[in-house]
Amino acid sequence: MKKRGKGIACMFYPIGFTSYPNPGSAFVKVNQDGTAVVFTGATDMGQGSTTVLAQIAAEELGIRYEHITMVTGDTEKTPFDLGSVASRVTYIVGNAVKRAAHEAKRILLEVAAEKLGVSPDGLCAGDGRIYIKGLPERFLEISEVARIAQMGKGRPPIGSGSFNPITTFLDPETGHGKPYGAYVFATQIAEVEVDTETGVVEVLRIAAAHDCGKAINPMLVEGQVEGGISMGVGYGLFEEMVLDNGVVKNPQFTDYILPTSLDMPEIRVGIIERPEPTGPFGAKGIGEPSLLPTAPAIINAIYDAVGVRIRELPATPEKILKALRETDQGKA
Amino acid sequence: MNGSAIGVSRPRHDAVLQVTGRALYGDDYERPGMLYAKALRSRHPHARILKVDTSRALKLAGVKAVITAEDVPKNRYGFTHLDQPVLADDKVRYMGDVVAVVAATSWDAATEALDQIEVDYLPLPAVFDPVEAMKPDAPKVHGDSNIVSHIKIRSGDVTEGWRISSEIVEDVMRTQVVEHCHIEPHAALAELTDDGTYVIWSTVQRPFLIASDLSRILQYPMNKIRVITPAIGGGFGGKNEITIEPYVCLLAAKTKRPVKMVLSREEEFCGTTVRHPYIVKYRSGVTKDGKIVARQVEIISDSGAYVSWGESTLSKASIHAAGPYFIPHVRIDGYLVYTNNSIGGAMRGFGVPQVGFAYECHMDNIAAVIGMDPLEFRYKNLLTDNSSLPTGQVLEFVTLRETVRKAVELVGWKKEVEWE
Amino acid sequence: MLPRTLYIRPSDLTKALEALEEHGPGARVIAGGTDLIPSMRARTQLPSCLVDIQGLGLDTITRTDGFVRIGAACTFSELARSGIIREMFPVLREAASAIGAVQTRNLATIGGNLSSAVPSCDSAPALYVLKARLTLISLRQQRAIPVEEFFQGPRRTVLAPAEILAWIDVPVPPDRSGSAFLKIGRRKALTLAIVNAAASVCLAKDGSTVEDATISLGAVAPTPLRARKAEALLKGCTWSEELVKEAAWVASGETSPISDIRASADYRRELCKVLVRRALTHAWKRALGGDQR
Amino acid sequence: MKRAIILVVNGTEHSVEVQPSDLLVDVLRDRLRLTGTKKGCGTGECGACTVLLDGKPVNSCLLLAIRCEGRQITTIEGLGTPDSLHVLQKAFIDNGAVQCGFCAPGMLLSAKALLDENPAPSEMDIRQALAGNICRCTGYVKIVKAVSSAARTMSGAEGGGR
Repeated sequence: MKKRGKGIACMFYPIGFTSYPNPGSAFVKVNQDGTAVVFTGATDMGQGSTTVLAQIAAEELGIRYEHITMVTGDTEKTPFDLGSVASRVTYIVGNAVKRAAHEAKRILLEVAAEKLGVSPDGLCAGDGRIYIKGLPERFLEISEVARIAQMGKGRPPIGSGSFNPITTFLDPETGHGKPYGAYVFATQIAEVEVDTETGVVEVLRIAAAHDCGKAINPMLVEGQVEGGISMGVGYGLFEEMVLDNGVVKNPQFTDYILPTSLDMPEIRVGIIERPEPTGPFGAKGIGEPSLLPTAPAIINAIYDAVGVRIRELPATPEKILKALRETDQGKA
Repeated sequence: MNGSAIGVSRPRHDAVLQVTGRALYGDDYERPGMLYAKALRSRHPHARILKVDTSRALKLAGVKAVITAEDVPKNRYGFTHLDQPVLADDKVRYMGDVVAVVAATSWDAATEALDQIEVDYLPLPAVFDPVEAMKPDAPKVHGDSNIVSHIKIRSGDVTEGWRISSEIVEDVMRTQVVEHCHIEPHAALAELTDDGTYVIWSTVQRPFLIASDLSRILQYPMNKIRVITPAIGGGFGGKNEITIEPYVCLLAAKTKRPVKMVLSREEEFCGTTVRHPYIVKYRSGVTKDGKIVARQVEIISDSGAYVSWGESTLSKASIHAAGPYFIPHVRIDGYLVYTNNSIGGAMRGFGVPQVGFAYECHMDNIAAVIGMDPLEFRYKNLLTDNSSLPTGQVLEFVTLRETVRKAVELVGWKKEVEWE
Repeated sequence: MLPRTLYIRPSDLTKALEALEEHGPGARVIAGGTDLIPSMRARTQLPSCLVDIQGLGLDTITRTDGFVRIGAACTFSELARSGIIREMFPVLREAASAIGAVQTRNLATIGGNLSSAVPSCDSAPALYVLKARLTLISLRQQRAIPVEEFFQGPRRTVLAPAEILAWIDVPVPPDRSGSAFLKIGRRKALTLAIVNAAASVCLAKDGSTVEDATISLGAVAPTPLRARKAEALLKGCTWSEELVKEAAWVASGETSPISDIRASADYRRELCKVLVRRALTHAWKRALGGDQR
Repeated sequence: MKRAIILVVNGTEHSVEVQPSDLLVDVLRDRLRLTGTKKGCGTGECGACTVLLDGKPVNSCLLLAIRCEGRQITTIEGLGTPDSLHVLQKAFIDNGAVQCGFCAPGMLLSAKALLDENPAPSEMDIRQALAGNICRCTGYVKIVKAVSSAARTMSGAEGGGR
């Protein structure tokens, strides 16, 4: 017989390293044609951070996204970054890029202010232009301003920026302190179907509601959530590296089971946006948190479906069937 | 504003290169005259190394160099504890420990040479169960105790918490060893340029950490170490620390030729870090109306043979072990324990998936005991704006309730929920 | 980085047999290679010479009087796609589709799957219940044996050195019969069976008496097996859910599974009961359906 | 014992000397420098090395190069170029189907073979066709969506696909 159930799991997760300073930094230069190059040590291993950082730079500079070039992942060519870890790049390096871009923009605004006869604070940058706040028809092209700044005024529009969230170490006896700068939150609900004769679980659907402050790039945020869920499905149901007296018994994908396209449920992602005041344009992070609630939501859904509680991951069909039999015997 | 770059679903900046097969990953790089490196790993989970003889291997056609611990200027690394050798010297402490690395003119020659390296071991008693390892008479992996660290978090007074509870619920949960399984294996290529700079192409998440670790291991200035990250085929924490980079650098220096090393899938499983397996004990007290008033947690984390990221992982796990709930009385104890198992490292979630699984299943168990709907039970106890955590940190903005409502909106719940 | 070996691509079957003979016991036949190549990579097989049997005409599916002849070098994709197989032996199509993933099925051959003789081999249970016969050919002789006489143990068959499994003859099932294959692995694709099972049912003219039934199970013994006691229990009886359940219990008792990294022996025995019952029921429904075998 | 063979890759004939034990994936990557074909496991269980052999997806880590003589091999480099993307490649980009990108070449070739055989696949058809390609990053959601969208584009605009 197949039985269905639903399970819920909530989580909170911090952005950035625990307690240790974990700065990110960036350089920005605006070329005299109005294009720009961003230099940062942050590395993209697939999560999409370089794209997000380019969007942040584009927004801050008011330059089109297509006109931003990213130089990343070269310790000789870029300023320091702690690394693509701890879900920190959007929040920390994003802030560093924003600050560096802001510094470069300040030079552009000052040069434009002189031409437009207003104070730099009365100017905005956007759409490749610098214009008077509230009077977008009075503008200068950034390319022109950049050329004047560099070749006319002798002030190349460059900037540098760094960011480090304010954290403290924990008291060794009480564990008290402020180890993180920002937190994200999430809830996932899983719906499963359990075959009571074989213990085989099919995850039918997962709803994932994640707060990330502000989704700089919603498609990439969804991608992180969907990918995290697949890792969570693996963690909950399939994956286990078996060690026997220190020897790995399954050092191949033959017996280390990852989810395939057929093992993944329908996923519905909901993004919650409540801007984080200390984040770049309100953004926080999403990388790690996405996988967190999946396994417990599935395990709780199994419990809801068939009344058995799996206390050791992964919840293999064999463990579920064994628990079912024990429950049956308990009832008899 | 029109044309804003924020909130826009831009495709990845390098997607065109990726989908056309033009993106270059670690193993896609090559340099003229490049050699290929393979590692010889331990045959025992715990043994003293008596002798390493590489002379026969060096005589093989195509073999250009073999390095052992003697070749490493500073043979220890680690983030919080400098306990891990680049190449095993006094002992091997798990099956993944590397004893020697060969550079040869082909993968085949390097692989064949491994069989010709003779290592004399004196097998030592080993320990694989972290609970056993905590006992005073257990075989010691390092020094005189296997307990590396004890993380404590105290908030309120749990004794008072138990007193005011109407129900106390206990659970023990275990999590398994998990591998990152980034589909791209570790790959690194090093070249020592004419001006004395090491250029290293390596698929790592933290190029600057690799550079600073290399600087210390090689005793070489950082301005002469350049780490470049090519396209990276996934990381998830598995490419977080130094692994094969010292080998290719040392071999490049020894042979004066570029050296490349790529791990096999088997080595990814046997010789790189994993997600720590945890044993987690929960004890929670609740009042009749479903408020959690006390929670005690004990975590035992199997660090494996070295600390690597074990202490910081456990710290993060402990900080979050009470879950996203407001609980006045909390006591958390985390223990990190050496064993002769694979090394626990950084992996997506960094300790929190383990406790997250445990606390969320524990929450359902409590709900069952007090006869409350699991969603309503959570909703009642969730952190809200300006809640404080067991660390004393106050969270100004908390969107947990919004996420619960959103999830229910997306797939519904078992019953109609009335939101407070 | 495979161990070095010789490679021979003969132009016909006789030349292939000659090559095997000439190169002695170190020579191995290669068809799809999906099992052999990883074994060579792991150094568990070190053939001195590979004799390629692709392109020798052993990859066809032909219908003859009373049976269908399947070339041993026929891939699982070809089997799954074949109209003849789909129409006549859905059980074999189910088994073929359950193997690996698309990439594996495009290379792996039915002859290779059988010759590798791993206990979890997916094609064997289907061929058992179809009562297939295998033709083995060497330079000296050609012999045909029932499929269940082929296996001797894990990775061991009756194939003599320099003998090739050439083709498989599958008799056309009688009227009022049906068969089905089921597999439980650890995920839905790209997985080895924890247990696989096939069953066939042939009903008497009355439509309710079991005239004949065959049950086969894989991954629960050193070789794929026939659950003969369970079959005997069914024969001549009137179909009922109770009867099938009992047969499934009996079948499970006929197995001798081991505990390994994929599952425990106990779990495998439990799965046998479920899979046999389900496979029999499915086969019975097909038998009732008349032309849908 | 090396042997000279002709490999037809992406429509071009390449003459290479191979050992019988040389795997197609290594010949493609190391000899022909077609590094778009990736190596993830070496045992045919991740699909990163998928190429098309006479139009059918196979794991090139399980295939001896010497056995591919006279057959049509298609690698990711033959699907489309940055200047002239295949509809599937465009769909992968637009739908965010690529994260780390390591599985993408194999995934795209499996998808191409599917659409060549079945121009209007259901979601289940797509998931079946891609089950031999493991992706650790995306959860497959956007990959399935991209293939589905490419199928619609190709059937909508006849000749839009290549």
